[in-house]
Amino acid sequence: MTDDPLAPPLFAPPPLPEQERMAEAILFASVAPVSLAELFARMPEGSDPAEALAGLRQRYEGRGVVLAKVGDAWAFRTAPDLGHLMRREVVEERKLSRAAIETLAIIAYHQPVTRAEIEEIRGVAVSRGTVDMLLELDWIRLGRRRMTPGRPVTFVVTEQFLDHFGLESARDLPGIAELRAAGLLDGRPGPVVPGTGEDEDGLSEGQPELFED
Amino acid sequence: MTDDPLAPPLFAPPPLPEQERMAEAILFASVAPVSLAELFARMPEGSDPAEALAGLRQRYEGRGVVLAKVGDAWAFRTAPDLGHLMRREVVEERKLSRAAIETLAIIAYHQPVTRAEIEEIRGVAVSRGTVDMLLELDWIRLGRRRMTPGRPVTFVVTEQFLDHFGLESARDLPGIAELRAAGLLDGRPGPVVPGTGEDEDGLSEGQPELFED
Amino acid sequence: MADEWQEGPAIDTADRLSAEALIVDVDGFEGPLDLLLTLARTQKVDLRRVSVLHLAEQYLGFVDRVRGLRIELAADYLVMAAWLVYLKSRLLLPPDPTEEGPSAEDLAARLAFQLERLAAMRVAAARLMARDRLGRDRFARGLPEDMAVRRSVSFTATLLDLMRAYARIRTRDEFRPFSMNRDDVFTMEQALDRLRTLVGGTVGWTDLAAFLPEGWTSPARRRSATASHFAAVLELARNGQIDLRQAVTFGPLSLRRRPT
Repeated sequence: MTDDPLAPPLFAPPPLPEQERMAEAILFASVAPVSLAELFARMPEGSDPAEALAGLRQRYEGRGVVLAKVGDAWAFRTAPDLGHLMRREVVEERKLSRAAIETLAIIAYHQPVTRAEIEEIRGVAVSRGTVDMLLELDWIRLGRRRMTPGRPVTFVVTEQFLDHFGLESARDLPGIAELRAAGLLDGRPGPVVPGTGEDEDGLSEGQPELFED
Repeated sequence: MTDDPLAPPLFAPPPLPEQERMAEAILFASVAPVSLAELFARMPEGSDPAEALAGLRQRYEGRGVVLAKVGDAWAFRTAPDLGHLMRREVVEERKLSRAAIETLAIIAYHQPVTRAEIEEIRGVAVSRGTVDMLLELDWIRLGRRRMTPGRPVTFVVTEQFLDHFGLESARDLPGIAELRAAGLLDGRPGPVVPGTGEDEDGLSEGQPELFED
Repeated sequence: MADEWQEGPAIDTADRLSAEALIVDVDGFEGPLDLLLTLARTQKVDLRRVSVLHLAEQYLGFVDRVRGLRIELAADYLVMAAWLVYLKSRLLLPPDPTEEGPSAEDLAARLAFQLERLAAMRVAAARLMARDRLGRDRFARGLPEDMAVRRSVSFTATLLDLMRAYARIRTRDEFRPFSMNRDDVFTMEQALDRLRTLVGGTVGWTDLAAFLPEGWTSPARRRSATASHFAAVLELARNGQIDLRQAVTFGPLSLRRRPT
């Protein structure tokens, strides 16, 4: 097509700056975070989206819009310090009850966690509808069943949760390293205090698997 | 207001790079193109949105996303040469019909299950269209034939089903008691309208032979 | 404040006042652990160094005062109270070397751990909620690009839909007799249709039984047909299309086309 001797070979992947532009365009166009796999599928063959994203992230550092990592996916989001300019875009949120907020935090920090474990930590039964609401918000989902008697269902947080709270991964939860170091995320042998949850599902295995290295 | 030419104005406008960031974030988050007047109204007093836009436009020149003028207003747009990346299958999402979701639920909870068994549990006939649709969605597939007279086919859920519903395995589905305990269910039975399944298509007894393998 | 770090079980006036102030808000606690945590805070020491013995006394004192005011306490508060009485007695007695199981100090330490963990989770929850949140502090693209779209329909359902559907089916089970074969049901709409045409051809008073459809003779079918036709004639009478007459209670019902 071209007789420019400097033109790249027909089927070579586009040069990196061009790949950056492509990733930029794809991410800009999407509201939801775009996974690396999807970028890979949508960019020309031979592209290296991870590399392109690294360049892009650097380019947007300190800008009004920044590149955020959300789990395995990426999204452009406005810089948090400019939130005050966006008042008219604010979406009215359902007010979360204290129980819902605490339950969410316990799931995030202890995941995967069973209902009985949540109840042991809070010292009260998980109220009707709390889990329902967190599921509906898409902030939690069901994880693997615990391999203990009764095979209880566990809960884990979702990518939407990470996106909402601006976390790259559950490892980045505020203070999680300190809490872990203080032993506050460890399971302890059975609850000693009465009346804290039904203790129906062998709490001894309370070790979260998510943070294993 | 002050006549001291050296005194800084009471509310100094943010420096230009900061104004650029602000305009960038506002344009990004806005659901419609933003006019100069609106930018002016939303940015801190003394800002010069025209100047900020000029800088921004320059900054995005040659990028994957460009600043475009739309009538009297401004918006980010994908660079015209990258339009091919934006061709995507947009899928219109539709809720599954009640018949389909109930059939699917029965298959998930009872698999492998025959059509006659599904009908017995639902209390109404299962239409061919419902089963076909679930097959087409790749959420169910044929399991082993039942070794009973007539050797009816059975249905089981698929990998894709688990994927869609965020389950690790079908065994991770919560039991009814668990659902109720977690407050996921209303205690009262749903409205009972006998025989009003939307899909009674007069299926004869026995197993359909359309699923011959 | 120097006394922030003051240790020991001495109950000072401030503690008493704050413990009493708690009574007003007995409904404000989310269970005994929450109450214990609030009481522990009045000790004004690091939660790790809280005096569990003192805490048990605070709790039992609180429960006494609430009962003194004739306020009903939920059962789990009383269970906790009973357990704390037990713990307190074990903490006060010299350890019995022959006794099995965890020592009183272990039990106290575990209670302290639970309190510390609950407090830590609350701090974590607050920090989480204070983050820059999407839709409040950070925003997604407001104007996602119009793509060259090829439309296709995708059916979706959430896990919640699925579970609710299943629950619906299971709870319906108890009502199974209702999902009977509709072959034996004669609906009121059908009866209305029938009667509208049949009534036109009648002269004078006719027994309702004469209008019942043929072949509906089995007890179940007859009952259904009678019921629907009865409802239908009431409807027709209400609309002024027919007159109804019944000579005696439970006697046969006759009808005639209303003369126009």
